[in-house]
Amino acid sequence: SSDASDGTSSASDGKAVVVDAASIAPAGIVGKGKNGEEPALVDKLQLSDADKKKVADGKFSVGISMNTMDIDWSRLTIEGIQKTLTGLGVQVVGVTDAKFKVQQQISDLENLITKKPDAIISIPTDDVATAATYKKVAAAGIKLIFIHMPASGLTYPADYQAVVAPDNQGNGEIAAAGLSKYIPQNGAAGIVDYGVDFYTTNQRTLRVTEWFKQNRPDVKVKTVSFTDTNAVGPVAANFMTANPDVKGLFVIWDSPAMQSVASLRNAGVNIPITTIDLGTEVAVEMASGGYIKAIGAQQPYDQGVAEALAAANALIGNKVPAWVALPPVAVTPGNLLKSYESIFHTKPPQEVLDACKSSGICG
Amino acid sequence: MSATNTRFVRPLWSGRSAGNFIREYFVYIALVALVAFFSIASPVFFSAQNFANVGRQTAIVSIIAVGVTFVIVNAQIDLSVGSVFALCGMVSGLALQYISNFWLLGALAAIAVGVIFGFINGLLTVKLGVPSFLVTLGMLGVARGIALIITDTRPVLIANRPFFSIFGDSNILGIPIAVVWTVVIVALGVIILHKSVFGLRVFATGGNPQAARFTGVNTQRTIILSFVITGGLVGLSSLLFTGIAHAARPDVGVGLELDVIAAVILGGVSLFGGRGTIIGALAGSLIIGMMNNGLVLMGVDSSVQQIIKGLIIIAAVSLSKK
Amino acid sequence: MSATNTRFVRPLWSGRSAGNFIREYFVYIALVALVAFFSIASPVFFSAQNFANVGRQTAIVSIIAVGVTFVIVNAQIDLSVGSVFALCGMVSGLALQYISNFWLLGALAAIAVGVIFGFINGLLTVKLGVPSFLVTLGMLGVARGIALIITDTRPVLIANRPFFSIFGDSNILGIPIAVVWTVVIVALGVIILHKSVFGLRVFATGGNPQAARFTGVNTQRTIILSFVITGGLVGLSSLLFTGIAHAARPDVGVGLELDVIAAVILGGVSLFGGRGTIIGALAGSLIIGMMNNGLVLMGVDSSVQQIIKGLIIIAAVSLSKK
Amino acid sequence: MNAHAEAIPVEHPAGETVLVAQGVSKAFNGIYALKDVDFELRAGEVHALLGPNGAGKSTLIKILDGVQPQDEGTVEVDGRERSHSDIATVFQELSLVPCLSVAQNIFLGNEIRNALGLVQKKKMNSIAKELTDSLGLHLPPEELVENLSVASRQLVEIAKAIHRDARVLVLDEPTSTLTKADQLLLFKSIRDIQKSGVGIIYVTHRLTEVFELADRVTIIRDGRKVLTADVADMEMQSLVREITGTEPDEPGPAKEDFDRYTHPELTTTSSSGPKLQVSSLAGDRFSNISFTASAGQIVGIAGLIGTGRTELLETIGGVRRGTAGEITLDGRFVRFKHPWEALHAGVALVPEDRHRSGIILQHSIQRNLTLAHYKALRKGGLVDNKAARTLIHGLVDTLQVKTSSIDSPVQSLSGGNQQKVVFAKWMQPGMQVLLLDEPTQGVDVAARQEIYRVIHRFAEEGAAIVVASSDFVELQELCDEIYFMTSTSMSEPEKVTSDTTDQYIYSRLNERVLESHERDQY
Ligand SMILES: Nc1ncnc2c1ncn2[C@@H]1O[C@H](COP(=O)(O)OP(=O)(O)OP(=O)(O)O)[C@@H](O)[C@H]1O
Ligand SMILES: Nc1ncnc2c1ncn2[C@@H]1O[C@H](COP(=O)(O)OP(=O)(O)OP(=O)(O)O)[C@@H](O)[C@H]1O
Ligand SMILES: [Mg+2]
Ligand SMILES: [Mg+2]
Repeated sequence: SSDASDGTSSASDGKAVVVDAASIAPAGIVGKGKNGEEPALVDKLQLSDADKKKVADGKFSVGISMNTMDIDWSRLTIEGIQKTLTGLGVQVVGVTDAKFKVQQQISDLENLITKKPDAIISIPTDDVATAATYKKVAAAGIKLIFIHMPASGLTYPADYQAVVAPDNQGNGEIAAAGLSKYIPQNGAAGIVDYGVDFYTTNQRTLRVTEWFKQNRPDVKVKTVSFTDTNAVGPVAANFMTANPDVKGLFVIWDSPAMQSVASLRNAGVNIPITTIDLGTEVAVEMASGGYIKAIGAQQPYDQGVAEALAAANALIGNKVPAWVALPPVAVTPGNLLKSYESIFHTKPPQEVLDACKSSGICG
Repeated sequence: MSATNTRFVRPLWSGRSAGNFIREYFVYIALVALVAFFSIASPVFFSAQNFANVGRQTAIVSIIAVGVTFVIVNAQIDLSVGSVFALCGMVSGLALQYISNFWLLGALAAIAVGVIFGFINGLLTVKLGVPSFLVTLGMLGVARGIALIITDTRPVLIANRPFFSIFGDSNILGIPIAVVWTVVIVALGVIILHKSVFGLRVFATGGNPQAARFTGVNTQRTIILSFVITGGLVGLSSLLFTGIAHAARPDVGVGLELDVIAAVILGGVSLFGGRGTIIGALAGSLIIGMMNNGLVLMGVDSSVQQIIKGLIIIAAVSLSKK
Repeated sequence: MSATNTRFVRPLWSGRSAGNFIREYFVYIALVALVAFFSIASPVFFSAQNFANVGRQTAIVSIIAVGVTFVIVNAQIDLSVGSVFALCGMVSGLALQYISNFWLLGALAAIAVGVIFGFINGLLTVKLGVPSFLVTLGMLGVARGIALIITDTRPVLIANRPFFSIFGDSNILGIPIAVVWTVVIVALGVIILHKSVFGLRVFATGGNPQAARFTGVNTQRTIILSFVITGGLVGLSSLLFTGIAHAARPDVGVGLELDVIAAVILGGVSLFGGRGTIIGALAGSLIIGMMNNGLVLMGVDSSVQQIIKGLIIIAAVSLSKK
Repeated sequence: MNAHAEAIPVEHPAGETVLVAQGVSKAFNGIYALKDVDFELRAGEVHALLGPNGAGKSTLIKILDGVQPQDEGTVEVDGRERSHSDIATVFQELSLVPCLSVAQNIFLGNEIRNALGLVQKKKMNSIAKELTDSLGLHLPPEELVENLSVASRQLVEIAKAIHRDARVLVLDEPTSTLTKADQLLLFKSIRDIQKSGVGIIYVTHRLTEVFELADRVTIIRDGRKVLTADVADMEMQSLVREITGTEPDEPGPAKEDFDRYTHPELTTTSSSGPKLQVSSLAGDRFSNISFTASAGQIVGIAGLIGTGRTELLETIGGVRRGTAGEITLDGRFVRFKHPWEALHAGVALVPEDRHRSGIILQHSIQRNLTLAHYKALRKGGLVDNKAARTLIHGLVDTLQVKTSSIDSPVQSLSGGNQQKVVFAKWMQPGMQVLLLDEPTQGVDVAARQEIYRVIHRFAEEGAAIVVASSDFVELQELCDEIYFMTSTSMSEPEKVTSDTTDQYIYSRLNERVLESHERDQY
């Protein structure tokens, strides 16, 4: 789905390459569900007017258990869920933040169960170690909607009623294809990976390496990983010192990507970077013609809407598909403003607009 | 190693000792006040089920806090508990998976790893005469690194019913098994620290190591043993985690050391050694666990929770000074 | 005159003061050994560009370490630096965005926030007579919570060239500006802690607070001022962060306190107060930064890195004995 | 600062009142330490403040100095409220900063600084050197205080107070670990200061010093003033009577409890040879030391500051390693590597530095004593709390430790009472050898007699006792034999008789020091 030779011609100078979003976006959903499910699309979740009335009459309540609340992604997801549920007359009784700690999430879920909501929407901090606790949710007769992935060993639809997820592999493909345009023939690309086994990030890296193998076998892919999510900048900068042949980086998500940008800029290394997830910072960086060249973006707000709808369906006994996937959005400077608006459901902030204006590269 | 012996005199008139008594007292008052407040603020708080939750959620911190109380009363510190916690779980899971799926093996493996790391921590601290802050900081990295490497960061699944019953999700007379373990360990801790000759030596070693030696205390052995106790309890509590998670993960327990130390200090144990109680440490752990639970039940936003928790900690200890 | 020499004593067992001297010495040896080792192990290590990287990467920890050295020599501790770091950055960014995009305003805002939090830390510690461990643990939560709430967890973007030049990415005579700031702050720290009357009183307060008070030293003021210095330096270093990130984020600096304390202790500063040097703390910070840099250059796996770093810390301090 | 300067103009005529305290009261936890005490100090006088342990002397001093607030009463200097700079005090519990140098300690709070606020190190060092030299303390001013012996620290403390150059100089038991030699130098300095019109308050339990130095004396007992009088009007007998509140020969309280505790278990090994024999021992700071102590014998070791008596005892007790020589216990060679090994063999050391090595200040009396007496108190691995309380009440009564409860932290006790607790740790059965380093420092006359009685009792039971004391009067009173020690030699033992006065011991020591210097020269 991408033309490698197209990118190699002028690859060594980042500015000369203009990546067209369409040329790196996969056609449709690339990945499968964690248990091999085929993707279903969001339309499957629409509620009829009769359904909506049933939902409103049910006076339902929903709890939400997140792995983190510190990033744009979680904020948007919650916004999508909350707006939709409120519109349907469902009450949100609590949003918990596990701060990426399994133990904390186990406690959070137990505490949510105590509040006896009718459904819980949750992203597992870890799909394995929280599984037993999710079983307790199911055992308590609470409907369970997963974000991103189901916990291991739970069965659909007995234990959980739906998974709403982005196409992680598709996002990985966008990042790989975008990066590929900047890597010269027989050059090297770098991956700044998360050094801990985690389903979502694994899916992304998996697809990036596979994509290069399939489409750019000439490129040598080198990897460096980090375990401290707060100290990625130095890792990236040091990696570049050790590997000056690397001509572009894929960084596993947006916050480490921006940490890398800061350190690299400071070290005087100018190199194209692609990543996954559209946050405001990467948006500004991209808009100003900076390091970030292409982004495989999730649609967290729409995901939130879909999760709310899935919950509503489950609450009134409608069957929901096992794996609802949202297609990835390929974001490049050319479609940045449009993408931002569609993903965030608000106008891009002034900083992004200003950056676009002065760089003149936004579409 | 501590330098307390070079500090000839502690402030006299700050009423340290009297204040300390009142401080311990206030931790319990703070605990009761929190229970009262949350009971009013949230209708579901004051229930057997929710107290069982709090008990389960605080078990790991409470049990490790018992060990760390020994260490801190000794005027030492242990920063490695979180990493060793992860490693104990991993080794235990692997033992069950690859050697024999017999629950006792898993239990012994976890405790053995904890004890070994505790022993190394203690030995390096006393033999090299190096501050335990650095020794255990080093071991923090070592244990975490090993935990991550042995399975290349993958979790280890455990499928062993008796194991889950003994450490995880069963109840005894309606009391969660984790709470039963907590009570047993706290009781043992109280007896050993506050009633035994060894406990007396722990206080002496932390209170004034040189005077303790002059009085015939083998301070090195005391310190090593305290680290070993902590290690063993870290191993035990890793079982309580794998018992409910049904899996071991190499990245769990990050920052656990700070939770434990915070609980212990909040419970009135002095970082400078020589004073503190096991029950105080338990109260500290319960206060922190209660806050986590109650604020979630009240539906408080997670950022606001952090502010409130911070203020409660400051308030709880500041009340302790008249 | 002959009497003079016979009147010294070697302290019992530990060889405390002599050992301490050697310990400081060994931190520098460890530093040199690391440089030598990495220079051999990685062809790109020994270069001006890479040293500039190391300098930049350690600047934040080094600068805060200067302040924390004051605090720890005072026998206090500051756990809030990581959170206050985030809050300083946020307030500075917001000031630039909403009040006036004049670099000095942003700088003053960050430093003011740091100073205010330092002052609160110090004041609560001395006035409530509460362990600073708990006060600053509480403030850790408060500052982080506020940082997250003020923009509802959103980052604040900064667009201000002079600001970036002064705190971020410019060079002076080829030396990165962050390194220049580090050198200035370390030099000031050395003068204030080791040459000034105030510094002497910091040591006295940490070494024997009662004696210091009996002699008319205002130990409370000394402690408060040390926290204020730390706060100000946290503010400054938050500028060095926003200066290169071109944005302030509310979730940065998590765990920064432990990095800083580790550097300071590694540098031979005693957690029990009364001893330590600014230069030692700097060396400690450089050792940690050097390890982070060198191991990545060597292409060591991140899990293995943790093990090696742990072992190096233990080795570095254990060599210090004998 | 002026102690060593010669021609100081007399600023205040002697006899004029400098300090007046009126109606001073102070209570701790509801118990009076001082009750309605009046005190008055004149310029140029040395005013001895006396009283039994726990009488309230140190408390009064802290109130006069202002470091501790009084509950009631007023303190005035020169007719106005006293300020911090009026009074310079040497507190009983040494208050130096261990991690700072001698000079830094002397100048703490009073540093010489330049215009930039930076410390003038060189200047401070040279002034500090002059000062310490004048007190006979020949130390490099850059030496860290933590490396000093108790006696040296005491001198540094005195130098620090003298340097303050205040209207009033207060010395709370400055000589408790000083030998005659240092005491004489100190007295010379005090007289110099006295001449400049400074009023001096002097606390001591060595009553002979009162007659050598003081002009007037005030005695307090149980927190109340008993009397103020001219020293010329007093004599030793009446002084002792006023301090103790009893006739000197009156028997103390019954000691049955304690005697029953030690008596049955004391195993007198019936060896013919000496119990403890030390031959050609060398260690930190001393070498070539030989002496013996037989069962039932109390042996004194006299030496000047810095001769290494403390190190000698610590080496025998397993605290330090010897470098050469032999030690035998009941004829068997021993080399203890740790104090617990020594204690196991029945060799106990009462250390000189009570705050560093003797007790755990923040712990209660009970906890401190239980730690030492655990053998008699343990049941299984646990401590029998009831037995512990009974035993400890017995010990506290025997030594007349003044405290409201055995649960009080030791730091709330007066200095002398703390010392009694240190001694009480080793009042236990099974002791073969007691190594006593300044065992009665700061202890009042009555309790001192009690400690002597206990020591004799141990001797009677067959223990060998070695006493190192800088109080030569004590050596005479307590010991059967005395050895004279320099850092490189030990004399033959001399029997103690009525001729072995402190003056005699002092001159014998000076002779030996000279001898050894001469030996060194040739
Ligand atoms: N010159 C000195 N200055 C300071 N301290 C010393 C000196 N010499 C020895 N010390 C230390 O003082 C303590 C007492 O030993 P010292 O050699 O003074 O024997 P001593 O005869 O017992 O003297 P003291 O009367 O001071 O106890 C020991 O801890 C010893 O290490
Ligand atoms: N901080 C304190 N807390 C409680 N009690 C105290 C405190 N300080 C002193 N006391 C008590 O006050 C009384 C007087 O003590 P003080 O130290 O003044 O006696 P002293 O006359 O100096 O005795 P000594 O001769 O033993 O030094 C004692 O009973 C002591 O226990
Ligand atoms: Mg006294
Ligand atoms: Mg001595």
